[in-house]
Amino acid sequence: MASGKVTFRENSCKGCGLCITACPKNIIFLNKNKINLKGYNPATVEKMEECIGCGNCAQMCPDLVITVERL
Amino acid sequence: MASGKVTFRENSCKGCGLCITACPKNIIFLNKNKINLKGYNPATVEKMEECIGCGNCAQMCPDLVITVERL
Amino acid sequence: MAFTEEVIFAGFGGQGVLSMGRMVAYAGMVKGMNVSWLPSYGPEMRGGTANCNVIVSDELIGSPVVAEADTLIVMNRPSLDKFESWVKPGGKILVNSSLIDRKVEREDVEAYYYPVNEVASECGNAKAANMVMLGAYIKQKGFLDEQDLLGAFVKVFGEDKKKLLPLNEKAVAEGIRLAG
Amino acid sequence: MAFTEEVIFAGFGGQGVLSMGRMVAYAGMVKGMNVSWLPSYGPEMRGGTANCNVIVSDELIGSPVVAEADTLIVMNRPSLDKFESWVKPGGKILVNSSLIDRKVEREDVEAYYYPVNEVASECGNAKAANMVMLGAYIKQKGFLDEQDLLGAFVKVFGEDKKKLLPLNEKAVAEGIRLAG
Amino acid sequence: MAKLLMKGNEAVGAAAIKAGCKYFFGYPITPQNELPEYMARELPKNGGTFLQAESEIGAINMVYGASGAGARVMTSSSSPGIALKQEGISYLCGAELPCVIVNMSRTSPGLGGIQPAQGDYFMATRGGGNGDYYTPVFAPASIQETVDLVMEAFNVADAYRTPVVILGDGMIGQMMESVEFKEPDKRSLPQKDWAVQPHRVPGDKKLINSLYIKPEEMEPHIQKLFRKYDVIKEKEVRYEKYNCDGADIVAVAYGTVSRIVRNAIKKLESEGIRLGLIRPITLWPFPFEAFNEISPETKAFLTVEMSAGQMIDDVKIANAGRLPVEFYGRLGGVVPKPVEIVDKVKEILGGAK
Amino acid sequence: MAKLLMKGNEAVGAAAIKAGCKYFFGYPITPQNELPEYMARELPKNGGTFLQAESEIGAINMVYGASGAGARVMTSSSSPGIALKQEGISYLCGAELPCVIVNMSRTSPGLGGIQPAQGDYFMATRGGGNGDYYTPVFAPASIQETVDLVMEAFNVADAYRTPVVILGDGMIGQMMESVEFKEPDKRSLPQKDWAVQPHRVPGDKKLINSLYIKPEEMEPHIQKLFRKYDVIKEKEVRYEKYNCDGADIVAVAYGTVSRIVRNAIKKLESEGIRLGLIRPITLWPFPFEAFNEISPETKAFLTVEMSAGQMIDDVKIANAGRLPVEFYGRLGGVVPKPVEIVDKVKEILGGAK
Amino acid sequence: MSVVFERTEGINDIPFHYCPGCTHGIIHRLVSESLVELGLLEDAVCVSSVGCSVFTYNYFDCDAYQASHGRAAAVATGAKRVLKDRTVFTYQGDGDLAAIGTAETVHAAARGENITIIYVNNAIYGMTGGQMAPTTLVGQQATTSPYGRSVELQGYPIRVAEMLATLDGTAFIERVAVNKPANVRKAKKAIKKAFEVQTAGKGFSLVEVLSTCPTNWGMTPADALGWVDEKMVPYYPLGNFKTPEEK
Amino acid sequence: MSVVFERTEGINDIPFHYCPGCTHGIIHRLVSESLVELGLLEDAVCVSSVGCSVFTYNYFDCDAYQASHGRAAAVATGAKRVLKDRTVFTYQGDGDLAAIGTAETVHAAARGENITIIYVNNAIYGMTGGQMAPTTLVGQQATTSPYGRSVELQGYPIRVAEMLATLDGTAFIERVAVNKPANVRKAKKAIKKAFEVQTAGKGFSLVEVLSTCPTNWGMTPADALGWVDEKMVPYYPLGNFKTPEEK
Ligand SMILES: Cc1ncc(C[n+]2csc(CCOP(=O)(O)OP(=O)(O)O)c2C)c(N)n1
Ligand SMILES: Cc1ncc(C[n+]2csc(CCOP(=O)(O)OP(=O)(O)O)c2C)c(N)n1
Ligand code: SF4
Ligand code: SF4
Ligand code: SF4
Ligand code: SF4
Ligand code: SF4
Ligand code: SF4
Ligand SMILES: [Mg+2]
Ligand SMILES: [Mg+2]
Repeated sequence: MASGKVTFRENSCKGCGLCITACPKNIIFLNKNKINLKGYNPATVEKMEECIGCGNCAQMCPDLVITVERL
Repeated sequence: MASGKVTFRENSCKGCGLCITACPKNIIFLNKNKINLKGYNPATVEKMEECIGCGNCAQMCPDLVITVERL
Repeated sequence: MAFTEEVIFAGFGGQGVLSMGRMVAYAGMVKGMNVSWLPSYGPEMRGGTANCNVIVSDELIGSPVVAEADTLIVMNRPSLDKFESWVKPGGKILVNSSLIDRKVEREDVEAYYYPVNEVASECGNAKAANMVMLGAYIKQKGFLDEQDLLGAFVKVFGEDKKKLLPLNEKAVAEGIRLAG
Repeated sequence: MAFTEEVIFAGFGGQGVLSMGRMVAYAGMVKGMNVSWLPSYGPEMRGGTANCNVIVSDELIGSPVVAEADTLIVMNRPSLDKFESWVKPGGKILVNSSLIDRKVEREDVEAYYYPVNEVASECGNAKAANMVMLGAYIKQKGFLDEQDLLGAFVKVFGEDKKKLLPLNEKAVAEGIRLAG
Repeated sequence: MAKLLMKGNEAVGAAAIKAGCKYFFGYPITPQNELPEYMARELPKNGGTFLQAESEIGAINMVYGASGAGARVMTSSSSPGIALKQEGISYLCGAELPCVIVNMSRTSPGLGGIQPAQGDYFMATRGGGNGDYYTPVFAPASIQETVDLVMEAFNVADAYRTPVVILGDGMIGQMMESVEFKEPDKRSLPQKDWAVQPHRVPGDKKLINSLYIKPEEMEPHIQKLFRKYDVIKEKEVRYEKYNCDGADIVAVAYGTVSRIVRNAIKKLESEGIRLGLIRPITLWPFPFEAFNEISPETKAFLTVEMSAGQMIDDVKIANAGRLPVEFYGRLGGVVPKPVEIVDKVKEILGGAK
Repeated sequence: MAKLLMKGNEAVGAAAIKAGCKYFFGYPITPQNELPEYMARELPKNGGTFLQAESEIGAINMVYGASGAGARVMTSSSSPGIALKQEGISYLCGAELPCVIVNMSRTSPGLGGIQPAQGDYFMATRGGGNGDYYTPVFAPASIQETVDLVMEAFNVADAYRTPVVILGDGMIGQMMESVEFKEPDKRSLPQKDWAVQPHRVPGDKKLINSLYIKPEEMEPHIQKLFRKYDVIKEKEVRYEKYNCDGADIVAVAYGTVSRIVRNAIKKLESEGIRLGLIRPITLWPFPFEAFNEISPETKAFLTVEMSAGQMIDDVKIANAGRLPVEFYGRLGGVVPKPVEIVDKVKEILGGAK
Repeated sequence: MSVVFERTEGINDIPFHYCPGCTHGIIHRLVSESLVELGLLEDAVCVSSVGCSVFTYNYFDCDAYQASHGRAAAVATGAKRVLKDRTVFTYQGDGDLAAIGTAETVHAAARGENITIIYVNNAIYGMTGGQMAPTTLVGQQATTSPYGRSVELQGYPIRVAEMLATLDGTAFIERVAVNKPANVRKAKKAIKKAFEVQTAGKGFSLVEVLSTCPTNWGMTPADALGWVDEKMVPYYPLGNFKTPEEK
Repeated sequence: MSVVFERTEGINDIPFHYCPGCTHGIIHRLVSESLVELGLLEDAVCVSSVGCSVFTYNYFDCDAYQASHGRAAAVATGAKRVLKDRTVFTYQGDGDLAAIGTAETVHAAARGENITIIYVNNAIYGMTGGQMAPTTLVGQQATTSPYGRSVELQGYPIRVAEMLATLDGTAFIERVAVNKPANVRKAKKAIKKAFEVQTAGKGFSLVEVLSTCPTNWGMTPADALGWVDEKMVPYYPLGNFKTPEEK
């Protein structure tokens, strides 16, 4: 299965979680240990190896935070 | 066949001729020899005996000029 | 000395009183005079009466509203009733006696009675009653002649009405004769 | 002699700065003083910063706008940056040191630093940071006591929030301790 | 009744309901939203109806319908929304329908901004709509006064069969102060026998109308309106004069700005300068009489507005050339600071000396 | 070019087209219908577009769109329809969009009647809409002047990026007089580089906007507008002074009424009374300077309007208390007769002696 | 000897100001006869609009409002909300209702206001002298469409009945004509039904009546009747578009 | 290594002012991506309306107008009549378009104005703080329908797409949603199609986008997405209501 890579422009994230609802692999979460310049817990992915690069997260992000690549 | 009688409030007539278009017996005409107070040639019926009292003329008169009776 | 003619034309909607005024105004303009034409307007005109104020003058025209008319031209009875009092003492009232059964009541004005509808019918154009009246008017006042008027006719009614010119020429002539 | 206290409360939208102001205003009113509360408003508040001006006075209140504050209470960094200069010489600035990393730059004012977020979390209610700060504030200024404030709490948040009273009582007490 | 801490917009609603307002037709706009929202919550509990219209134009015409049926009715908006109501207000005046119209105004022209301003003075006092008419305009300076004037507005509206405008600004709408609700004064009001009744009155056809196609009928109609306006000018003028005798300068300001002037007065006192204040409470009719006696010490009038200068026209008319009429204004939602007024006063005196 | 006998409404259209007006958005209303009807016939022949909008509000907002694209555009209506345009006009002023707005006004308030009146003076000169703005207002007294002013209006509009109002009345719209079309004067006008262009100018984003949410941005914006208004006040004032030196009384009247005053002047001459006339041609900016020198013989100003008294506010401001300011007005579409003015003048002099 | 037809007493005995042959008069008669027969005239409230029919308030023998151009539905809303027991109806032309009054009409319909609208569609602005209306047919000449309404420039006429029928708030909507006796009789049925719907509290009812404007169409009154069949009915089909299901 | 998704250059690189999770942002992205992919962005003209999206003129990298509340369609009409070669579109909320803007919208549609309207239906007045909109669902609470929208008092929500589809002037009308990736992709297709219809000169195109307002609905952004499926879609069915027949 194709694997992918997502990168977040962390400081534009508003922690809304829409990307989370869209991820088929459930690998996105809000990083509670971090507050970005806007004052939000930004979205992040840890198990990047599980990302299939489907782009759903980016489709749902209202703030154009996410870039998706496929390896 | 039922016979009818129409009477015109002559001075309210505007000589528009709508009643004429509606009469199945074609007995209504505008009296060119007469000018009513409004300055129009009023509608009249001569061959009243031919009137069947259908009321079509009254249905079409915009100025409530006509009364129809059936004998 | 300064010439100013203030006229009121009044009658039924269909009698062409507005165009009578326009022809006089136009002819006056062509003669190099200042002119104004002011119509009555509004829904109450619907089927009702119409009138216009015309001023022809070799001076600058003040108000376009004719408050005291030199001449009143009435084509129907209601118009005479309404405007008789608007004429200045010594002014003229031209009455369409075909449709107006009464006489002018005022004694301080000159009244003239012309059966313009009959006359128009006689010269074969019942619609030209207003032209007959205009003929009488220019004859009465003298500041416009037949040619001035007929020149205006085409301008007011447009080129396509040109064919009607002869008929109206006749009507105007009849009017002039009436007032002669 | 005439008492007047002019305060600015400022912070993030979510930090409850508007209700801090309302509680002080309400408590002041109950104590028989004249009060006014004026919030910032508008779409730019969306997710952004909020602030309000509160005046408590035993005289008639002129402008409800606080141009020179006796006290400034800032719950986040942008608010300190924006309002530091609005305090009158000799005035007080109460800083939420949990979220504000810098110190007050002016030397002509008294600055106090309270880590109200931590303290609130410690007493088991992270949301009550504003109550902790209010505790510190009343201790600092002395014209209101704990009871005035808690009385206002119910009025401002409504009966159904009464159950939260004990928690907030604790928070206020902690704040008073901080400033003690 | 106990004191309450209330937001201006909600206080307006509470006062209206207390005054017997049963219908409210509105449309959302900042900074007056808490008023329709309050009415939506409270009117139903008081046997009334709140209806959000499709637009400000819809709302003002619903007011026309409800007022014509004899109801006490209110609408509210802010500057651009009030501009849209101008034709409707002209109709209400023409048909002599009572109602109360609230404008919590914001800075304009155009969409402008949403912060407080006084740029709608002309629209309110000169009739921004078509033709010859005026509406009484009340300009409160505190929430308590807002409450009192709103109640009074319904009485004035009914007494004279006229729309009454409450002209506030974003600050009046948004701020909270303590208020007490006194019983609305019961001035004896005429029966609304001109209105369409719950059932037809036999042989008495009611007509709510502003159309008089014949000039000879329209002229007397307008004359009737202006006889009414003369009575209003005589009986309903309201203003406050403060600190004027012996004043070096007399400021003229209304609404929230007048409160800022009060701060300036205090500050100037300490510097031995006496600033007076004329505060029009009714912007129309304008309190010209307040300008009659001016102390010999007074060197100028200073009009202070959150506008580019609108009320100053009335001040000039009132002053009739006697003294210099100076102006200080802030724009765009900027609220003047007391010190700015202090400085302006000193500048004038400096100039005058 | 030869003289033509033209109706006022059509003359406006012809003048606009001659001035390069390419777009007209209107909505029917008496007594201005011949103008949109003329444009519907003639604009297409001149490479322009006539579009009848769904309403006056639709029309004024289409004007906003077309003007923002750099076109010369016109709209017209009569009193109630103009009231509906007030928000739109406020937007046009806020966004600094040039256009020409014609008001052939009729009697109001409300639906009122359709006969001539001057009751929209306030709406036109004070900005009936929301906020701080003005629009130049031209008030022609003859068809020839209408034609000349309409052409000039487009220049003024473009020169200052402002809407310009042509304030006529039913008489100006309906009457015919002889007119000559001179070449529109070519004042050098700035490029409309602020407008949205036929194609995007790379790297230069155009924005047509009146929204400045931050007070610190809105204030300078309004200040900019008022600096512009100051220039207009300095450069664009137009008026006519007639028979004023040595006048016993000076009448102030605009538009058609000024012509009636001329008749009165004639009549009074013959009776040895000298009546002067100040005729504002621009109602805003108002010609205050025309009131500077007044002959010692002059005993009063007499404002004559087909309204309940609106321009009189400006006359009072101009007069600044020097002389009595008298008023004579007719209402409801009634046009005053010269004798009425004559009598009023005598009454005043009688009173003054 | 029986009277088949006589003047309804629901209309005051003053002459209509309408042009000769204008079918506004027929529609007035039908409205008033319907109200009389339903016993509703006494408590009816007429909201007149701005158009040739502006003076209806003089003709119907009931209380009345004169509303600003296009806003009759909003005025009726305000009136009906207060006068819950009265039969409130508006009488509006196509310029008034379908142009400037679009928003007020659509929203009164969407709200299901319990009022009745008599909508007189004559495909023209009559009172102002024959300008193009939103209902003017493609190709039809009007003073503001002197070259005929063109699809490119002015688009298509609006079918109000069909448009409003899409709104859940509407209870009864029908389009009728008054250009011949049979249609006149149908028209009356529809108008009666509309009022009944209001009395039953079922909500918004509207009857669109195809009417003539001989004056501005530039035809004889008789020809105008024919034009309704030839030109209008094909684009504005007659019929019912909404009826409350009977229970 | 291929980029599957990256930020469109059609949107200026400044942060949106929208609340967290507000789907206005997604719609902005779709509009700009569509214009870029069609090569139309350069010559596009955006008419922003008055609502939360009032500042769109800052976000789209193209010329723009800010229009008065509800009148965007009229402004776009005036603009497009002059700027015949440019792609003119409005971006309007449901309060702006379906309430105060009803007349301007209906008539631009009836005229078949060659413009595109992006109609964002979030069943609420967002910017002013959550008042009832004409599109607010029956039973839905809003600050001006605190007891829930009631049929008796406020009637039924308006389905704009269905209503406008009855007008002959409309060329393309579709309703979409942006509450899940699949819908977002469909939404983009519709928006692209709408712009293509304008470029082809086929006339009026409108895309109604069901959007969320977590702030005023009082839900988390994620719950709001679900609410669109549960509550909105059943009343506002997704799908195409009008397409120009291909030749
Ligand atoms: C605000 C406003 N705009 C325009 C007018 C002018 N006006 C009077 S009647 C009318 C339209 C009449 O047409 P319609 O509604 O179709 O009625 P009809 O005369 O055809 O029966 C218009 C535009 C007005 N009175 N008020
Ligand atoms: C004439 C006028 N009336 C009212 C307003 C206030 N107003 C601003 S935005 C808005 C409605 C916004 O709702 P919507 O169009 O649904 O957009 P959203 O914020 O929901 O995206 C209103 C009523 C205004 N600016 N102008
Ligand atoms: S690209 Fe697909 S799999 Fe990868 S994070 Fe985004 S949604 Fe999850
Ligand atoms: S959707 Fe975008 S803004 Fe929201 S949490 Fe995910 S990355 Fe952040
Ligand atoms: S009743 Fe019938 S038959 Fe008799 S005149 Fe009338 S239409 Fe003709
Ligand atoms: S229809 Fe009526 S008005 Fe017309 S001609 Fe016949 S009787 Fe006369
Ligand atoms: S103008 Fe047309 S609609 Fe009006 S009355 Fe005459 S015929 Fe009837
Ligand atoms: S208020 Fe609603 S619509 Fe507006 S930005 Fe916030 S979430 Fe979006
Ligand atoms: Mg019509
Ligand atoms: Mg919305």
